[in-house]
Amino acid sequence: METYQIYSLTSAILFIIGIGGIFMARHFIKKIIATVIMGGGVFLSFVSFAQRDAITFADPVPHALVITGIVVAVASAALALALARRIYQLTGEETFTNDK
Amino acid sequence: MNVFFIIVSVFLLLNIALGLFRVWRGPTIADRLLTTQLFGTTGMAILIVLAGYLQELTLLNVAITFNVLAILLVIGLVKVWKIKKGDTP
Amino acid sequence: MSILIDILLAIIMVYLAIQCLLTPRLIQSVFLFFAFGLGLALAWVRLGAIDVAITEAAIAAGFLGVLFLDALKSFAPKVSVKQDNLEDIYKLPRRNIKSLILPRVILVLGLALFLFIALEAVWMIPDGGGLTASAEALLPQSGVEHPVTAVLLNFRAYDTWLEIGVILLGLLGVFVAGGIKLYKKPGASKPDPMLRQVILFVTPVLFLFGAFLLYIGKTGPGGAFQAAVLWGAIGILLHLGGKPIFAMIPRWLFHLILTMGLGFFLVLGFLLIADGRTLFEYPPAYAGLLILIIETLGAISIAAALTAIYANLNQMEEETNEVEPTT
Amino acid sequence: MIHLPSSPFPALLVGLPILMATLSLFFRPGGKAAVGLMGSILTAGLALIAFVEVTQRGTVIHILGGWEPPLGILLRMDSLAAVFIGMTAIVGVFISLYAWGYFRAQETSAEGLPLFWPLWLFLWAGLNGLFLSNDLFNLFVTIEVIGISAVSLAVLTGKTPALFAGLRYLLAAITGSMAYLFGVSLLYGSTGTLDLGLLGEVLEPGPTTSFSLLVITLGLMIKMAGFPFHFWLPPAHSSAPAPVSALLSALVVKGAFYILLRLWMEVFGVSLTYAAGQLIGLAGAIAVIWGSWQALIQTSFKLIVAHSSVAQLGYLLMVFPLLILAPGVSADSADWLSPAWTAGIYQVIAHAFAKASFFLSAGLIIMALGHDRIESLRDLVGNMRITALAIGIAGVSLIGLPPSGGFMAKWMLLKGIFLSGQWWWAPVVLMGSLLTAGYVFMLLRLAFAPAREMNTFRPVPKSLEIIALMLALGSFLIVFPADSLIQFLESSGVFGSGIESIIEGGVYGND
Amino acid sequence: MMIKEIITVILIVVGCFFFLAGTLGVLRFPDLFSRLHALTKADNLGLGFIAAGMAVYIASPWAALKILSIWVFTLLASSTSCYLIARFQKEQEQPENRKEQE
Repeated sequence: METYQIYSLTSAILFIIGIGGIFMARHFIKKIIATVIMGGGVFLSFVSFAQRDAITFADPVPHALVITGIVVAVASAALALALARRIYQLTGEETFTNDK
Repeated sequence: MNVFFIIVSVFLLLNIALGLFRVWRGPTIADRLLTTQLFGTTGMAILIVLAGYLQELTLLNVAITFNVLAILLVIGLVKVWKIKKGDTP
Repeated sequence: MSILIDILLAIIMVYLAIQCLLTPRLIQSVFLFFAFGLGLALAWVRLGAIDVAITEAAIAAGFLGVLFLDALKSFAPKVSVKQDNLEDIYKLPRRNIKSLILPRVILVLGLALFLFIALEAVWMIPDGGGLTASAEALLPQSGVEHPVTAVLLNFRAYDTWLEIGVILLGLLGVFVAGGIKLYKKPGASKPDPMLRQVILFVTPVLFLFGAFLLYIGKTGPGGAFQAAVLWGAIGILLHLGGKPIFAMIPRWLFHLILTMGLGFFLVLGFLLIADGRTLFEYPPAYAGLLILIIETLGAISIAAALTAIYANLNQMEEETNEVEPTT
Repeated sequence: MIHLPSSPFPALLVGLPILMATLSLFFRPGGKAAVGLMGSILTAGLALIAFVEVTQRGTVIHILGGWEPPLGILLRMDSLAAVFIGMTAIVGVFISLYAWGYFRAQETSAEGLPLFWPLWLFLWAGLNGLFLSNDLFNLFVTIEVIGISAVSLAVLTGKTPALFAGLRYLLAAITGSMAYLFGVSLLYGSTGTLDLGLLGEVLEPGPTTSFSLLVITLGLMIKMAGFPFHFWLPPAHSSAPAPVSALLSALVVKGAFYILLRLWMEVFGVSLTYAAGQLIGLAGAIAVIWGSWQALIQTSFKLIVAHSSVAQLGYLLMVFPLLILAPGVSADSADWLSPAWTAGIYQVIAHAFAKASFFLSAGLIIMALGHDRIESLRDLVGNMRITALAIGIAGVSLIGLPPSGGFMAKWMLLKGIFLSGQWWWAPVVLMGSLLTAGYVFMLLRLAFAPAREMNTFRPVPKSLEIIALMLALGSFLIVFPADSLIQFLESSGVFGSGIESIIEGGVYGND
Repeated sequence: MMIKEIITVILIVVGCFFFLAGTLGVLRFPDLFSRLHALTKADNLGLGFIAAGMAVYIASPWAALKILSIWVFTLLASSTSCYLIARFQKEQEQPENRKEQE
């Protein structure tokens, strides 16, 4: 087993944990954390394949993609946080159970 | 020498794994937060060791980035608890 | 032998991720999230992605961590704190658990199946070879020596440009969601003397280290985004220390700083098109210089946007102004 | 090497709206609207010029930074992209004009409201970027641009239901795009390229390809509110301000469909299975029936329209099974493929016009009545004649009665269904039309019914009513150039000739 | 083996010992404050030794400076946060908050 394989398998596990978290966690913040974990899994898979394809240096394209992706994911998470906090501020709700 | 560095890294990681037991056990929130801190310090140590092992000095930049932002986190933490203290009479 | 490190790290990461989502207390989730970020950064290091590790440390664990911490302040209950033990503050309301069991069992089984397929897919992946060779071949023409910077700011500059736009867009979204609180001076909070000392000490370090990361981006791991977060941290610190910089400068200047990176990138692209080239096709002789200018302006803009996102979120609860109904 | 003419238009189509959005940030609310409207008109004009350019020169490309794929990114404007960009331009400029009047007529102090203009221009840039993109990762970035701006627009009023709906929408959107990105990662890992054209040539079937097909399809289905993942759409679309609902329903969800269609036709050709097609078709069929039924039992106008969107998007999903023949079955006619996917495009356009008109009318009704409960629609004809007419015309197109654009779409869909020998989808199409007729006629009956009590209709600007009517008429007018439009679509040489030949011939016409 | 490497090994082994002590302290000590004490002292010392060891091994003044700054910053962050955690716990032990303890 090679290094990259360990991480690519981990990436699949983290991806699934993230999906599970998004569906099963109730608190907004936890749902948002779950999306970030899911993203972490996705980025891990990119980078693990980059390490496999290394020649003199690791494949730079996935690295660049992941940097872009992390920043994009953080921007969405920040927006989600703003929405969640505003909802809590206006209604005191911190889960979706009572919305309508 | 490389073998030595690997052993040290593995040892430090095991250290973290042991510390995670406290996260699981608790009993107080403070205990659980403590372990995150242990993770932080040990992580820095691992980064430094890996920098030597991989002969990649740029790893030190990763550690510095983490560190300066950790200070920001700590200050944020002060703020959070200050607000909460304001709520408790 | 060194694979032991990876296996242990993988186990720790998976444990942290699960624990982070399962733990009943929010504050602990957030702390475990930092730890997860650190684990992920170690994984990037093990995979030789130093740039990604710095980005992860800076923005995913650092900046997002600060945002989450700040959110904890907001989610602390505003009433009946004194009766309860503080431990219970972040405990979630308990609801009827029984009704949730069946759907959850189905979901978990489905996810397990999905995991199985995913693992198979990842395990059986053919070797595509990647783009290392072509990146290496074209690197000398890109104007920089570090391959990741070359991809980010030259080969795939379009993505990076859109990404700077996404951060600006995120800020606009935060404005829409939380109201524009940025320009208001925060309530009279007496500045903490110790905090002021820390800020005095840390700010120059942040600035210098950010500039250093920006500068070495040309030749090694580092670059605009990482620098931007460190510079953004300065703004956040100043905000925390009672000096909200964006409330103190004129609005047009703030907007100029905010849009400078995106705007310069775009106007440059249009000029290149007018010159008969394509968007972001730098003249080879000036590529290095242009990339440096773009990175610097971009870093300042992103830093401003990150600071503004934090400041706006931080002041969100300052006063509750009810929004009048519209539709 | 790539032998296609180069043109600056693709880059300008993305750059111009962002430039105007950035500029508009510098102005106060009134100025924001003026710059925003100017930006919309300029972008629409540019889009139409680019459209004409494509009709004359054929597919044009723009190699960003001068770096050819696989390392660089290429913008490609073929006839399919041109049609989508043209549709966005026409619908977009009408909605912009409407929004200009609509937000001026509102007396409101919601702070975020002036940010409509920069957000909408960003959204437009994202849509153009998506239609032009030829790179898997760049598609991810554009769908994130679209997603973030769409959510921000949806919560523009800052009211609680909108916030809940917006957060739900955002979480669904993030999940969808991350799932998509996981598929992209696996595709890149197994082929070493992100360019759609090159990917289609080198992709080989296998467990990895199948899994990436699965996650990409699921991710995009979440984004386009395909059946089991439609939960976020009705609340998000119904709680947004009227022009935003129109944008979200008419344009935003179509972006995900566009990617899905391109990927299925151009990239995954070899690894598609009959079962996969049938499954996605089944999801579409359930969406058609379920969405229409839900629309029938709603009591507020905007919720009816929003649920109707779920149903109409279901028709789009039903295109996918028609692209793949059952093993062993040969089609009756050689060109079974073309009616199927052009039906999808026609459905997209017809639905964009009709649904935009519907939501704009809903905005007017809310402006006049203060709410949108349907029992108050009585005597709409007497008070708001033009709006009632717009609802009627758009409704007819939604049902699919001749000679509307909706009819063209459904007729071609049926043609594709019978040519591909998958007759079992036909009853669903008819059933969907019947249910659609149910709620459209329910609305019209109320509109014509005499007023029971004194309904107080406040006057609304006539110009806004005319905009809604023109969009409704648009859903009819698109029938007339149907033949040339279909010919134009097929001329791109991408889809027209069937999946196999794409794989053999390559996409860039290279040799 | 060079003398440099021997020094490195010794320093790092000592550092690891402190880390182990810290972790064991966290695991075994009965109450939070002694755990806190163990962790802060031991880990900061441990990190210091490991940092010193690696600085000797890498033997470049620039890297040594960076390693030193890493150590200083970690000290700063961890001591502040330890102080915070202790204060947090103190607040919890105020009479009106005493309910759940161990």
